[in-house]
Amino acid sequence: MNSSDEDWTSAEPGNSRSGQVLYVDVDGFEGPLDLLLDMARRQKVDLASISVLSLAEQYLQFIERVRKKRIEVAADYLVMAAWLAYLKSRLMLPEIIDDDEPSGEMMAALLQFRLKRLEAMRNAAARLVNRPRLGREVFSRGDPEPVDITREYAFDTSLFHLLKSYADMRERNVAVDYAPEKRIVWSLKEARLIIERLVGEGSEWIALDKYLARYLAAPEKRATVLASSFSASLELVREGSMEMRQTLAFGPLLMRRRGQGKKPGRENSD
Amino acid sequence: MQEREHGAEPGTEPGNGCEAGGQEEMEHRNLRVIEALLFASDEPLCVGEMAPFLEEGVNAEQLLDQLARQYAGRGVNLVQRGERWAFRTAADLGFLLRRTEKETRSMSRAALETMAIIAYHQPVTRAEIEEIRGVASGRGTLDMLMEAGWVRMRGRRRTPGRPVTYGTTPEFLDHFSLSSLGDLPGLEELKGAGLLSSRLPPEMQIPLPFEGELADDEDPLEDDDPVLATGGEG
Amino acid sequence: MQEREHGAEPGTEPGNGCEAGGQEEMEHRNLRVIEALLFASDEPLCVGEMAPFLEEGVNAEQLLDQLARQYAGRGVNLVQRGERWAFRTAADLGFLLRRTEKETRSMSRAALETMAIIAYHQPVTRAEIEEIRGVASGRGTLDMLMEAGWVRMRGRRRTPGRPVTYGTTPEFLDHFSLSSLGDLPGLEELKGAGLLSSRLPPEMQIPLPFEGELADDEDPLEDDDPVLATGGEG
Repeated sequence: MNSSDEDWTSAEPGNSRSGQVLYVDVDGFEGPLDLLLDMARRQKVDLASISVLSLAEQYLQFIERVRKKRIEVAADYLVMAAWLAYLKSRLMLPEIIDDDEPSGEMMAALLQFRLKRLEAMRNAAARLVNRPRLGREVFSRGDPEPVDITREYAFDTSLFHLLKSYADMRERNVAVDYAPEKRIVWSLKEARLIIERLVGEGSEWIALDKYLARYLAAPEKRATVLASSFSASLELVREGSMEMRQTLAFGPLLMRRRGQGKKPGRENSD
Repeated sequence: MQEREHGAEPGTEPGNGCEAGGQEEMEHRNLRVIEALLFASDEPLCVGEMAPFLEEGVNAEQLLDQLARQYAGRGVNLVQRGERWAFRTAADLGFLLRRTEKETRSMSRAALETMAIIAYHQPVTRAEIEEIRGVASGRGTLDMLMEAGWVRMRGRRRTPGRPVTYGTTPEFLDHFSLSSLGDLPGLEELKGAGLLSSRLPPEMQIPLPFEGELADDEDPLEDDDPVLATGGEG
Repeated sequence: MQEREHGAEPGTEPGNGCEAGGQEEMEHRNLRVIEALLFASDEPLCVGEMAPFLEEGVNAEQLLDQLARQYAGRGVNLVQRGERWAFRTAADLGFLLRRTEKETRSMSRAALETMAIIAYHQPVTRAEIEEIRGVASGRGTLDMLMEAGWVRMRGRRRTPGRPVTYGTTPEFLDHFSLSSLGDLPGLEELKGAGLLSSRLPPEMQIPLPFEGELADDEDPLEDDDPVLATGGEG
């Protein structure tokens, strides 16, 4: 706080030495409230009993002088000047009843409060920095004893996981040692050959399942045999060498060699 | 030398009867553990950090008070810093130990004032700080105080614009040798004079520096609050 | 709070007469200074370094001895290291400065499989583990399981090369809440639990874990077995 006093002496609003402003540096102040507080302090009276009116006048004179000296004043100083000019007028005029605006006394009290509060905070700051401070007057352990942390790893796993991985592994490796069951797949090519052979030159409508009866006997083959032979039959129909029909939904799929001129859809018209 | 390190314990008196002796012994052990933990650390520790090393169900606060009394007149004191405790050299020996070469960079008047306002008025918004100081404060001041570790963003005021609220940190207490915010110098007088009102006018209710987690009109800062990403108010 | 930091000094008794009191006070002050200096110093101090802070003509050695006695039974002791003195955590409380932090990790598939093989097939050699897994496993997996405390080296197989045999530890049983290795489910139980499919070759078997001290073809690990020194197979 002491060092900042130097800043304030550069601006001497109520210069007592020569009664004239030598040099004005508004930048030395931390805003208009700071400037006002400084002026109030120079009156050497308690802030509570200060004459707000004379303070306002002093501030307005100061700003006036500063502006005459070609110095640009920051906007917030001018705002404060306007407010103080208004305050001054309110204080000097008789109070108007039923006015929405605050009374001059209230405004003056408000200014006093703000000045007191700012001063109080400033004093508090000074008291704070003068407290015994860590690293200056008060010390912590200079050679703290560090905590030696060893990390211990624990595994988050359950018996189920253990057994499952064991079973999976055993099974996996069994599959390597013993030849796995071959999955039977009828390729389309195979199916086509078989169907062509079975249907032969027959021109009778015969259900697909009947043709495939002996292949469908093994249950594990059923799906692949049906799927592949059906696809192959469709291909044969598309090529025009075979005819298919189904009379009701999920009914037997009938097929025959496409005869000489005999086409299923055209039987009636022929 | 070895005897000194494992020496007799002058505090315990044998022959007190088995039960009393056991309890006394347990208390003695707990005190030693607290002492050792706090002595080994240069940072204040909270009860929660010490509890795992103490016997279960022990009243750590009471032990800490006891230990603080034992160290009260010594060159090293056990002090409370908010929720935490630490051993610190006695403040009255400061003149002797004072390290001038390690003088902390002197803070600007603006920073000092801002810090005091935050300490006494917390939770306080930047607008309120500016209102008290009567001047717009640059971002730099608050940033500097946060960087020094003395000031933190606490939350957001539940008012239009949801301004960020500021408060002090545990390090602030430690640095200025305050056992709690209630120890702030002149707090009672300021409170009595109605000067701790951050909002106007004097007849308004006077809030105190608020130590709790959150004030009534304060929301916590969410982890994804943009202010946390930028390190300052957007 | 303030009282704690600048509190009364219980050690000094008033009314001892003026001179004695003065001397006692001086001694007390010197003790406090030594205490604070040693506490705040970042390295042990010798008498010469402390003397400038003490009253002239004082017997620092004697004061240090006195301080060491005062701290003898406490959680922190004043110890001499050569010509220098320092505060150190009492030796019996050293455990406070060593902390183990447990970190839980999920086990890799390799670790799980190796663990399971050791459980079911013990005593089992590393080569056998690899054979069962069908994959060469690194040393790391076994080491990790031993570090976790679930696997131990049991002995050496009485076959060419005398390979080390591995088995499970009591901690293994403990962790998986098994009262004995016999509690590990067998083939039928694994099938029943749906862990093994039913289309396994009939030759496949799951061994009954061996619980004995030593298998017929197993030699105990002698204390001087090199594997014990290196903590793993060379």
